[in-house]
Amino acid sequence: MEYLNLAIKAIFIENILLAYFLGMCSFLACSKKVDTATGLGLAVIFVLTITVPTNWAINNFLLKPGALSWINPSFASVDLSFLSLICFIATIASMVQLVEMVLDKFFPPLYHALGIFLPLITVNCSILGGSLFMVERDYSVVESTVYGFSSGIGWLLAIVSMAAIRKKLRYSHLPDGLKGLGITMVMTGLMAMAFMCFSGIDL
Amino acid sequence: MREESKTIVFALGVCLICSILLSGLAAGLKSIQTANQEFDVKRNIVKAFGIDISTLTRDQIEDTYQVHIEEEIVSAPSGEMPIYMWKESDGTSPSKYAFPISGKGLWSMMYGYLSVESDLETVAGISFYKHGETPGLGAEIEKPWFLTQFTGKKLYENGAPTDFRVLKPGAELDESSVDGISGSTMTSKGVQALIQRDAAAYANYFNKIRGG
Amino acid sequence: MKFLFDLQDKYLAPLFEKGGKFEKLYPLFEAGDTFARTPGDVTKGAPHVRDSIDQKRLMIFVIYALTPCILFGIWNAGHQFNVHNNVEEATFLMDMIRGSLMVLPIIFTSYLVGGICEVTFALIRKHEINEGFLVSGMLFPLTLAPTTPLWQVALGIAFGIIIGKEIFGGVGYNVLNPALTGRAFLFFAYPAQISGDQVWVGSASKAPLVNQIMGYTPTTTDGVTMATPLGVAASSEGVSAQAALADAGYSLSNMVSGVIPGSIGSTSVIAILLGLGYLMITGVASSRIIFSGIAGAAAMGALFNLLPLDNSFAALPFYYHIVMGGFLFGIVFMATDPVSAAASNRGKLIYGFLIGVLTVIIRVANPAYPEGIMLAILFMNVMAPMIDHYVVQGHIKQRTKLARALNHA
Amino acid sequence: MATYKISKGFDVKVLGQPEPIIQELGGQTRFAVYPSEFEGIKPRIQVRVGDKVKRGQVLFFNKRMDRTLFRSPCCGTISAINLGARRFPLEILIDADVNEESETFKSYTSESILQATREELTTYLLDSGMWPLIKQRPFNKIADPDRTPKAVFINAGNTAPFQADFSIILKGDEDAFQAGVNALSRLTEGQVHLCTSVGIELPTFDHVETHIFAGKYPSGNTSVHINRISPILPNDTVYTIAAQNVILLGKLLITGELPRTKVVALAGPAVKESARKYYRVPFGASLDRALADNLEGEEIRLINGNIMWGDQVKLDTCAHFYGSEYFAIEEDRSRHLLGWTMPGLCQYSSHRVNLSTLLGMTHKWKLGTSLHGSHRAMVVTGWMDKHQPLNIMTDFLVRAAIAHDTDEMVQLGILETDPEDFAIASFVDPHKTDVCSIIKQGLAEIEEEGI
Amino acid sequence: MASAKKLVTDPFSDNNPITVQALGVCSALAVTVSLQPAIVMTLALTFVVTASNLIISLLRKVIPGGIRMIVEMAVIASLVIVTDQLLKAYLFDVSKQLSVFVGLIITNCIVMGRAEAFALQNPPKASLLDGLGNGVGYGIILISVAAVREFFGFGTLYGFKILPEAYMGNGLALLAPGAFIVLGLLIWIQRSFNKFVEE
Repeated sequence: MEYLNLAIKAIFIENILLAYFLGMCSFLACSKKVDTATGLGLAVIFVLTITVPTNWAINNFLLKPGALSWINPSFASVDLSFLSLICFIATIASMVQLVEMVLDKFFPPLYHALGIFLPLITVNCSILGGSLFMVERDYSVVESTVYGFSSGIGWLLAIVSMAAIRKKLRYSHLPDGLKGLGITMVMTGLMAMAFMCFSGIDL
Repeated sequence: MREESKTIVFALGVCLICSILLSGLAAGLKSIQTANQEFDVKRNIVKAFGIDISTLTRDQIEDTYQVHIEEEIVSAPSGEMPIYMWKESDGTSPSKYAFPISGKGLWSMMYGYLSVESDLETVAGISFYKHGETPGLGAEIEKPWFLTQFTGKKLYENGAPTDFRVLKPGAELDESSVDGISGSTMTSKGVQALIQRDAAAYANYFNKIRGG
Repeated sequence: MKFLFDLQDKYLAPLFEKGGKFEKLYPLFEAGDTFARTPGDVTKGAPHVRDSIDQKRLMIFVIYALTPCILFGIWNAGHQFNVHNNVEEATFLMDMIRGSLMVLPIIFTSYLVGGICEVTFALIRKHEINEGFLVSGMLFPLTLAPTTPLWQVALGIAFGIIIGKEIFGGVGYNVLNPALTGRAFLFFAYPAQISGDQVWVGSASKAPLVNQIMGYTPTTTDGVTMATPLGVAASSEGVSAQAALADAGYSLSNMVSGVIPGSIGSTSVIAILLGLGYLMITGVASSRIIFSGIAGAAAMGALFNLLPLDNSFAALPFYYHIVMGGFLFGIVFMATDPVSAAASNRGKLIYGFLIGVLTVIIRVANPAYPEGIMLAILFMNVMAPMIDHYVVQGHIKQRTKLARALNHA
Repeated sequence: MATYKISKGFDVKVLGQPEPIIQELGGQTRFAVYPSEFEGIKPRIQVRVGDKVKRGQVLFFNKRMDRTLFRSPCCGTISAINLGARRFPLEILIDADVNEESETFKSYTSESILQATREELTTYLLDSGMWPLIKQRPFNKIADPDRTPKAVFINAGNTAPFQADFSIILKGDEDAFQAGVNALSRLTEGQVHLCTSVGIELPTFDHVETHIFAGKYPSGNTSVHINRISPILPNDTVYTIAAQNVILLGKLLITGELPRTKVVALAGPAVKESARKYYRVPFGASLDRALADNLEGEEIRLINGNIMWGDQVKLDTCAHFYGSEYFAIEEDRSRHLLGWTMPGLCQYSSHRVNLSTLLGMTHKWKLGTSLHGSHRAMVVTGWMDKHQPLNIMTDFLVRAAIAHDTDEMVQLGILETDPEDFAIASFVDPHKTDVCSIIKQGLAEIEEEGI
Repeated sequence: MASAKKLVTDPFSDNNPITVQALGVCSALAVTVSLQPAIVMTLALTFVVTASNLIISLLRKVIPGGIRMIVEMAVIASLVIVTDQLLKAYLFDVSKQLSVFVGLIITNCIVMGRAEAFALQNPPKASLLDGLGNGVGYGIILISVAAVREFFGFGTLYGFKILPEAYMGNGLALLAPGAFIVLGLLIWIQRSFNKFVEE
C-alpha cells in the first residue's frame, strides 16, 4: 500500500514533468508524433528504473556523510556529497551507454525500438532530477526503484497524451506566435491543471 | 597509439584538476555551510518561542540563542527526543520549553517547533520551517495570522494533553482550538494531527518536571 | 418585417462585406444577421442538398435543455437565502425575486465578459462569432455558488474563453471545455473561497450591490455558510457517511429534488433529468458518454462499498454518488461537449466510464477536493485525444486484418 | 448469388421519381463533348473550329497517356471549342450533318471476345475511344491499361435518390451487356462482380458473379461493394464500371461502330411531373427537347447525377459521356426568421432536432439547395460516421485530410473510397463541412506523392 | 564573425534560448514563484554558461574529439558544483528555495548547447560574450515569468507590496500550471514582436 501510494504520487500528483518541469526539452521536441513520444517515454521509464537505484547505491555507499564507514569505521566523518552531481551524471551517462550495448546484443528488437532515443536521454533532466529527488527525500532502495519506475510512467503518460493533443491541434487555427512552443506550453499548463485533480489522493 | 594516450592523459588531467578544485572548495566552505545549517535550526527555535525575528540580525539571533536557550536530550520509550529550554537572562529555571513537531501535510512532511509557557499548559509560540504545502493555500501555515492564533491556547490540562483542534474557519473556537486555513482542509488536519501526537509524546516529560 | 429585411440586405450588408466601410466589423454583423434569419447560402457542389441542422440549432438546444436547471437554480438560490436568513413566510414569488437578484447578475456578467472576449478575438482573428459561446457562457455560471463575487465570475469566464478556447482558434479547435477551464481556474486561483466543501447561501446586507461585486464575506457574523453534502460525507468521522448526511439534513430525497444549498445549476437531479430527457429525445448529446459515465460512477462506488477500507465515505451506498454534488450535471452537460470529449464510439464509452470512476475516486480518496466531477472531466478532456488515438490505431489494425481475410477467402 | 445487408445508411426523401418508361429522343443537331468530364487528363485537341469530322474521328487524346483517344459522337462540323482556366478545353461543340459517315472498328461475337487476349482488347478499347468508360480504384480515374486489376466491379445499384434503374435501361440490350461482361472478364485475372441493389430484377449472365446489396443510400456505391466483397489492399488495383457503360462496350464490340445511343433519366422536384422519365438519346446529343419547357422554378440547378453526387451543368447541356441521370432542383436562397429555434415542422433533417423528424414524417420533400446554416470549424463528433456503411472512421479520416497527413489517410483507408462516399457525411454535418472536396484534395495529395 | 554587441544582444530576443530555441525550459519554470530565486538562478546560470563557454573555448584545440562530450560534461558539472557550494555557503536561504534546481543546471540544454554549438568553434572572447548573452537572454524570460507570477500570486514584487492588502492572491499563478501558461503567453508576446513562426 505504501509503495502504491508512492507510485500514485510519482505518476499523478508530483508528476516529474507537470509539477517539477523536468524533462521539458525532450518533451517539447519529441511530442509531435505519438509513436516517437511512446518510444522516448518507454526509454525514460527504462533508464529511470535503472539509474535511480544505482545512484541510490552510489549515494549510500560512497557519497553520503558517513557512507564510507563500511570500508573502515574511521571514514565515518568523510562527506563526499559535494561530488554527488558529477557522480550521478556520470552514472547516468555510463548506464545509458551500457543499456544501449546490452540491448543491442541481447534484445535487438527492443534496441531498434528504443535505440535512437537512448542518447537523447543523457541530457534529459528528468533522469538526473529523479536521482536528486531520491537523495533529497531519503528514499530506501525499494522506494527508489518504485519511485524511478513510476516517475517514468508519469513522464510517459504526459508526453503521450501531449503528442495525441498536438495531433489534434494540427488542424487548429492558432495565432502565428503561439504555434509550436507557445501552444504546447499553454497546453502543458492546462494539462498540469487537470492533473491536479489527484493532488491529495491518499489510499 | 599516440592519439589514444593523449586522450587518456587529457581525461586524467581534467579529472584531476576538477577534483582538486572541488575538494578544495568543499573543504573551504564546509564550515560556513555547517554554520548556516545550524543557524537555520537556531533561528526556527528562537522563532518558536514567540520572538519576532524579522527585525533581528543574524548575530542578534545567535546571541539570543546563546544566552537563553539550552538543549537537552530526553530519553523516552520511542527513542531520544530533544527539548529546548528558554532561560531568562537573570534566572536559572527555564520559563519556556520548545520541542520539535513534524507530521504529514497535504503534499509532504511539515516540520516545525512548538513552545509552551512555564505553566506547562499554554502554548507560547509555534513555527514551521519546512513544508511543501500549496503556495497561497496550505503554505499559509507559516503566515503570522495563522501562527499567532496558537499563542495562549491550552495544550495540556492537568497533565493530560487537551483535545487540540484546528477547526474550519468560522467555527466557534474554545480555548484549545484555532481557525484552520480555508480551502486546505488537509493541511489543517495535518497540523491538528501532528500537534496532538507530539504533545502526547512530550506529556510524560512535562509531567515529570511538574512532579519534580 | 419584409421592409426591414430588405433594408438590411440592400443597405446594411454591403457596408460590412468585403470592401465595405465597416469590413472589419463583419463578424459582428454576421452574428446579428444570421441570428435574425438563417443565411441564404446555397451549396457549392455535391451533395447539393443539406440537412437543415446547423451549429446554432444544436447549441440553442443545449440551452433549452439547461432551462429547468436555470429556473430551478434561481428559485433555489432565493429559497435557501430566505430560509437561512430567517425570512418569515417567504412566498414563491419572493424566492424567485431574491434568487433573480443573486443569479441573474452572475449570468449577465458571464455573458457580457465572455461575449466581449469572444467578439474581440473574432474581430482580430477574423473568424465568425461561434454560438458555442452561448453554451459556455451559461454552463459556467451554473457551476458557481450563487454568492460568487462578480469580479471572480468575470475573471473565470475570461480565462475560460481566452485560454481555454480562443487561443486555439475558437470553438472546434480547443482541447478542454472552456466553461470547465474557467471554473477550474477559479477553483485553483481562489481556493479559499470555492473549494467546494461549503457554499454560502448569502447574507442580507444593507448594500446588496457592493455584496454582489465584492462577494459575500463568510466571516461576517451575518454570513451563513453551509457544508455541502460532499463536504459532510468527506469529513464524517466515527459515524457512517449516511448518518452524517442525515445529521446535516441531507436525505436522498432532498438531494434528488435539489432543495439544498449548492452551486446554482447542479443541485436538482430532477431538473437535470428533464434536461437529459430533452437531450436524448433530440439526440444532441452523446448517450454513450452519459450512460457509461453513470455506470462508471456506480461501479466505482460499488467497488468502494465492497473494499474493506477504513473510510466512511467509501462505505456510502454507490447510488448516493450519482445524486450527490455536481456529478449528474457534469456528466450530462459538461462531459458531452463534443469538442473536448472523445469522438470515436468506443472512445466515448471509455471516456465516459473513466469520468465516472475518477469522480468517485477523487471524492472518496482525495480529501483535498470533495467535488471530483469537474477535475475528472478536465483530466479526461486531456486524455481524450490519446484514447481516440488508440481507438483509431485499433481500428486500423482490425480493418487491415479484415481486408486481408476477405482477400484470401 | 450473395446478398449483403448494409445496416448503416440514410435515404434522403426528395420529390421527383421518374416514371419507368423510356421515350425515344432523336434528331438533335447540337452535339457536345466535355473534356472536363475526364478527370486527370491533359487533352491535346486534334481538330479546329470549322473542321468537318466523321462520327468516330479523333477529337483529342490524353497527353499523359497518349493511347487514350477521344472520338466524336457524331458526324458534322466543329462549331466551337470553349476554353476554361489555363486554356483547358471545357467543351467541344459539333453541329451534326445529315449524312452519316463513320469510322468502323473490328467486330466480335460474344464468344470470340472470350478468345481475345487482354492486350488485344485493351488496344481495341483504347483505340475506339471507349476505354475511359472503365475506371480504376484507388483514385477513381480512367483505368490504367497496363495494370491488371485483381477484380472488376460493375455497379448496377440505385440507392441514391432516383438513380436510374438499370433493369429499365437493360431491356433489349441483354446481349450487348453479356458481350461487355465477356470483354471485362478478359481484362482481369480475377472475378467480375456485378453488384445490384434489392429490387432490381436482372437475368443471369455468364462469367460474372452477381451480388445483391440491401440497404439505404449509399449501399449502392461502388466503394461499398468493393469494401464488402474484396477490399483494396495497398498496391491493389480494381477496375470499376457503371452497368449501362458495359452495354455501350458490348455494343461497340458487336457492331464494330461507336454506340449510338444511351439512356438517361430525368428526375427531381424542379422537373414537371409529365417529363420525369427515361429518355433514349443519341450519344453526346443535346437534351433540349427533354429539358425545354419541362423545368419549373425561378432559378434551377441541373445536376448531371443526383442530389447526393454529381456536377452542376448548364441548362442547355448535351448528354455526357458518363452518367445516366439528370436531376433538377431549385436554388433555395430563402432565409428563415429565427431559423435556429423554430420547431422545424417544414424543415428536413436526418437528426431528431426537427419536429418533422421527431414526429416521424415520412413524406417526400421538395428540397432546395440551401446550405441551411453557415460554415463552422469542423468538430470531430463521430456524427459523420452515423450513416457511413464503409468500415472507415470518417471523422478521423477527414481530420487527417485537413492536416495533410497522407500516411494516416492511407492507414485509415482513404484508398478504398471516392469523394462520393462522403456525400452523406457532408449532408448530415451540422458544421457544413465540405467533406467531399476535402477527401478529393486528400486523394490528389496522395496520388501526387505516390503511395 | 558577428560584432561583439550582436553576440550579446542577439539572444535577448531574436535568438532567445528559451522562446526561440526552446532550450533550458525545465529550470526556467521551477524557480519562478517569486523574483528573488529567479534572479539568483539567472546569475547562477549566467555564471555557468559564461565560464563553461570560456573554458571550453580555451581548450577547444586540445580536447580530443572522442571524449569531447565527456570533457564538456565534466567542466559544466564542476562549475555547477562550485556554484552550488557557493550558494550554500553565502546565500543559504535562496539555495534552500532553489533546492535541486541548481544541480539541474548540468542538464540545462543551454549550457551544453552553447558549448557544442559555439564555444568549440570560436575564440574565447566571442565565446565569453555569447555565454553572457545567452545567460541574460535566459534571465529575461525567467525574471519576466517570475515577476508576473509573483505579482498576481502575492501582489508583491521582490517581496515589496505593490497591490493593496485587500488584493486576493491568485493561487493558480503560484502553481505549476500558472508557470506553464504564463511562459506560453510570454512566448506568444515575444514571438509576435520578433515575428518568429514555427511550422
